[in-house]
Amino acid sequence: MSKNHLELINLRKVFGGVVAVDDLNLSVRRGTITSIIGPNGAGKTTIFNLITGYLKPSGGIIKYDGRAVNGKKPYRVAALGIARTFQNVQIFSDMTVLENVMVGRHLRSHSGLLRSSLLPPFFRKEEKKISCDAEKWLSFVGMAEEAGRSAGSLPLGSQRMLETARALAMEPNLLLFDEPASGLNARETVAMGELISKIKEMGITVVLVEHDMELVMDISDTVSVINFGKHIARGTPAEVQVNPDVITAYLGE
Amino acid sequence: MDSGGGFTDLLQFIFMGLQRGSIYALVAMGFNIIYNATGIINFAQGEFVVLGGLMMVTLTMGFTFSIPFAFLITVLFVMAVGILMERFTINPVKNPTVLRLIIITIAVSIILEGSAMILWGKESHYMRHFSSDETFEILGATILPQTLWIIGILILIVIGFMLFFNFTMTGKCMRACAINRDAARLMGINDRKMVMLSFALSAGIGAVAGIIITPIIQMDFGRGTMLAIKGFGTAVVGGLGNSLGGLVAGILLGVIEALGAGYISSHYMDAIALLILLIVLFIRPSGIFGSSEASKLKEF
Amino acid sequence: MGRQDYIGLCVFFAVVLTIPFLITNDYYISVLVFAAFNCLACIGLSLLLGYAGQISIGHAAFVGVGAYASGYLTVEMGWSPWMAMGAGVVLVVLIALLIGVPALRLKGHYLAMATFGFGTILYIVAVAAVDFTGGPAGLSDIPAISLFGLVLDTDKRFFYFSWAIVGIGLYFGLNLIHSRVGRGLRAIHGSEDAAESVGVDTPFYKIQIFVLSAVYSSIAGSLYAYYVNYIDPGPFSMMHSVLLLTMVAVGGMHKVWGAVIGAILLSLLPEFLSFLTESFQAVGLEYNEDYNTLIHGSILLLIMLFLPEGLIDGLGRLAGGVGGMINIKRHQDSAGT
Amino acid sequence: MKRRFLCAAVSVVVLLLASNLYAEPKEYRVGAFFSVTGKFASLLGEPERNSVKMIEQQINDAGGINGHKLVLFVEDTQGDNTRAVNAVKKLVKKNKVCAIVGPSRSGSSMAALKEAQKAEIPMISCAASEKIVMPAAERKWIFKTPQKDSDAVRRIYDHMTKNGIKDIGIISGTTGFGNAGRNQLKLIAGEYGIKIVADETYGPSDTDMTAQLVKIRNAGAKAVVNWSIVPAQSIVPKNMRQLKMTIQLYQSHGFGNVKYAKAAGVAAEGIIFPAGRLLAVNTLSDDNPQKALLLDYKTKYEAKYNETASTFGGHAYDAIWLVINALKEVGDDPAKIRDHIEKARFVGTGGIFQFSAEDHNGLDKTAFEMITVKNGEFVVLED
Repeated sequence: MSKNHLELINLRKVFGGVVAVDDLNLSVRRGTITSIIGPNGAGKTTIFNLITGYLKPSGGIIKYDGRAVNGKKPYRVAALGIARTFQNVQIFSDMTVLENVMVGRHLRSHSGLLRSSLLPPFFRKEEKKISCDAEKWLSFVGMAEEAGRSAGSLPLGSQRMLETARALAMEPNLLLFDEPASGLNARETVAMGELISKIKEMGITVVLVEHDMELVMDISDTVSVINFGKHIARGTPAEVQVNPDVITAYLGE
Repeated sequence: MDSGGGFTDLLQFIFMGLQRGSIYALVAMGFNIIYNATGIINFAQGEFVVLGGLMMVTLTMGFTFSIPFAFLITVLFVMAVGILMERFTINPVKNPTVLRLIIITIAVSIILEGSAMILWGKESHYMRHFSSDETFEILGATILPQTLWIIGILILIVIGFMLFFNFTMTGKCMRACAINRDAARLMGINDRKMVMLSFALSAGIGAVAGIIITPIIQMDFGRGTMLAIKGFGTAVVGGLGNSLGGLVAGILLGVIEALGAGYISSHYMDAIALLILLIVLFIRPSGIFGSSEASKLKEF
Repeated sequence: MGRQDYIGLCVFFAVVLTIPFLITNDYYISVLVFAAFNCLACIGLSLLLGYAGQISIGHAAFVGVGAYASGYLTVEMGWSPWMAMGAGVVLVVLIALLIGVPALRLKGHYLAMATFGFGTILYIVAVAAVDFTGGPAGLSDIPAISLFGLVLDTDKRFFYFSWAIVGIGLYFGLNLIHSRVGRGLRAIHGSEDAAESVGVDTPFYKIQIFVLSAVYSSIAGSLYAYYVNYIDPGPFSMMHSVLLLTMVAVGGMHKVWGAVIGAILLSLLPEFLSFLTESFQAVGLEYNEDYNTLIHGSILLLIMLFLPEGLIDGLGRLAGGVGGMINIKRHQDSAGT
Repeated sequence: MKRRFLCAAVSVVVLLLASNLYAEPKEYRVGAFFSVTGKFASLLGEPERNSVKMIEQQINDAGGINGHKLVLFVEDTQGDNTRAVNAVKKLVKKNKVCAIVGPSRSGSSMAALKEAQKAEIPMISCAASEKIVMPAAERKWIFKTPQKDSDAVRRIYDHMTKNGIKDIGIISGTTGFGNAGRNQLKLIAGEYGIKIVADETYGPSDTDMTAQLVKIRNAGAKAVVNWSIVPAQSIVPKNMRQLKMTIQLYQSHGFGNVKYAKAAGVAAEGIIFPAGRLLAVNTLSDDNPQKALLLDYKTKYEAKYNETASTFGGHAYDAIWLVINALKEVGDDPAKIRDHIEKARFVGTGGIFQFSAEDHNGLDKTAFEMITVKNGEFVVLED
């Protein structure tokens, strides 16, 4: 097992004539929290979309556990143990909170079309197990009471928590958070930070894209700074904060 | 009287295709105007054509109005129908979903069709040609003067709309709404008014299509559905929302149908055009001229 | 959760069992038999449309394939009705795969157009391929189907048979939506990106449900052929596809029950209209059948304008009273943001 | 709001009661079903409905049939097969009719006839296709009044043979009617030594047949036969004129309304088609056995409905009279009515019917007159 859980080698993405990710090299150590920061439009979300297969790289290699995973469809990437959340929260608003998390158990269960349609859910062992597991993850993020509610009716903060619970229900090895604190108030942000730290303690590698610097500096082991699709700095939070390139990038010349 | 050989036939089929295609193009244009303003596919579009044709028949054959005067009245009448439709069935909808709006337009088309049946009866109505109905020959192929009227009016309308959308304030506002409704609203454009205008315009275009085609094909209450289907297909092939694309696709489909009927098999004529449509969709989901992002926008 | 669906299913079977005792006139029984065909096709369509969020304006073509496979194989090849129905299902699966794989990559209006175009092509083939389909003259003398030696050639027998199949279809459908696969489908409808992020193989799921809903339609078509004993292209035209779609939307497309309600109500609507005609005429009022088209359109329009979630939710809301209304309103408001 | 709803509910109940109270024991109940509002067939259904309604009133004004009131139940099939099947069931099981007239279309007739057979109620179709009553032994309860397609074809081929036409092109609509005609044209051509050099079709809502006609022209046809219902019947002659085709155009007996000829204008001049004598009643000689009846129907219909009488209305007229005549003789027992019709000899608008156990149509090719269009009017073609 290589030390780096995730490795981006000369990763490149061009939209039309615009270079969004420019020969980026980045590595994420197993079991750590790595934050990717940078000004708006630096290409952070694009990197997530490349890793998780929503976009096809124009060049370069994405290595996960030492294996190239370029160009796989998102659901194949998920099957490798990579989970993610979305910048604009993406929950299934017509389903209940519990059902949302149950969808997260998709890869950990196996019934197909035929088996599913033959017996009602209350006669099926697997269905009970899925619902049990989902409840467990819902309690983990502290939302056990909301299980029966319609997901669409939740406030944004709870929706982000729910999205996290759904990702955790996959029991992933790597979890990518895309701006988990955006739109949250101070109290909710702190709770989110605690949750992310707890996830790391479970042994899950976390990559974080975030604008809330306090949160980033609080919980990250490593911070990578990106600007114009290029890697400009990397280090511990303390190192990055004093890096002159970073300051220029954020404040301008 | 013997056939003038392969070229003459080809020319004959092309003339036939141009005449069909012009009508498809006009119907597609009506679809596109409303689609751009609202994201709705208005399946009542075909009924505008029918109403236009039938009204024109009544005015010219019943009241013996002169053609230009009747033309004007008819277009205004159908535009009024379009405005009423928008006011009473589209405007009040608070939480629109695409499917709901589609079914509303289908319901309106049933109502319009039923009204036409009651008002004009079930038989098919005929109308005299704008000018002579004597054909003349071009390189051995025959063509009706009315076909030239159709093509001429189509060109005028296209030019008219290009000028309208590019050089008038209202036209520019409509384009802005089509590109980004929220942004347009923030800029102070009255988007509700633009939606109403789009229904008026596309009803007007439908009326024109009905007026110019009726002398050739006659008109009855039941023709709307087929026209809507063909027009929608045309709009999709041309790229939904792309007026120029709709124009080219309309002519193309018309000519392909005519050639298909002429050279392959009249039994499968409609299937040939649809097959091409499917192939276009599968290879280029956004239509020949559409942008690929547009096809991802709307969901049910 | 979901348990009320199964209670509903029991009520459904109880109602089906008692109806022939309440309605003694075979004519109404036969109206309900036709409603059953629509019901079956609509359940399939609602799985596709309401749960997986994929539109199809070509489902009447699948009904047609089932009907024609049954008609051709029994009349021309002498197959038994059951085998012909099975062959129809196999054929529909193949056709659905052929059209579904490329079409389901499309979305929204483009998917609508693709299914529509495909449906129309099949209709044109049914009209033009005279050697197989009999063309516009159709196929006659299709035999009746029999079950355990009992020939289903009376209205009552066919009523039980067809509604039992609807019940089975309903049972499968309800199980499906409360399962892993069903959640996957609803997830696709909710957010395709999010569904893929948790590992739902969206193309595979879409094609599966497309095929399944086509199979529902195919069986409905076969039943039609065995009941009427005659088929021609008319009932499988695009107008019928649109009608099926309308039934699902009117009933409420986010619930399988909505499809059932919508299919029954719209199947009964012509009866209601003709009842209206008769009643007006009976009291000496001048009333023309021509107005029925207008009334049909108006009813559709009013439902879509005032009960947008469909009858099943709409009526539930009315029944639930003001309190329920506020609840749903709040729900909608927050969902809209 | 609530009160209005209540009013509506009450009036619906009253209506319901009223419609049921209508049932008197001594009336004769007859059913009819036509495509009154269908898209492509309402042109058939409307005159059919009007005709039977007219007769109902006429009979009842004259005191009914042997003192029994005639009660007619009319259903609208909208041209839809499912509705047609339901209509027969409704007429039989709800309205308890003793005989049924209709439907308008061949497809609907094929779909519905099983129900009539099963219920053992005579059904007299107003649709063209011969398959409806063939073989008569199996279609025990089914009759039809329109003339046979094959006879129409024979009359056309007779005329062609007389004029030395051998190579023809045929063009037909993809409707039940067009398709049945197309089959007969192909089937019988051999008997007359006629060669079909081109066989084209078009959809019922198609509006331009130029391409098909060009193909027929190029195939070297010496005449064209068009087999369809409206509006194609006016478009084909127009298209031919547009293409400057001068070969003879024959149409089917579906060209049964002078309106269609008017719609085609000058292009319709000289079209030849077989038809019942109703269309050219004014040019018939006075000793024609049908003339008095045709004139009577035509004047009454046109006075009542203010539109030209068509052959379609005539088919329903013949059908309802067949039933009424039977009712007069044998009462309202369906089996007796059937037996009576099967032996009936009857002068109708469609011709002089002679039914038999082998022939449930009762007409031969003498039912047709070859008719042509002259100065926008139908006239009998002089040989």
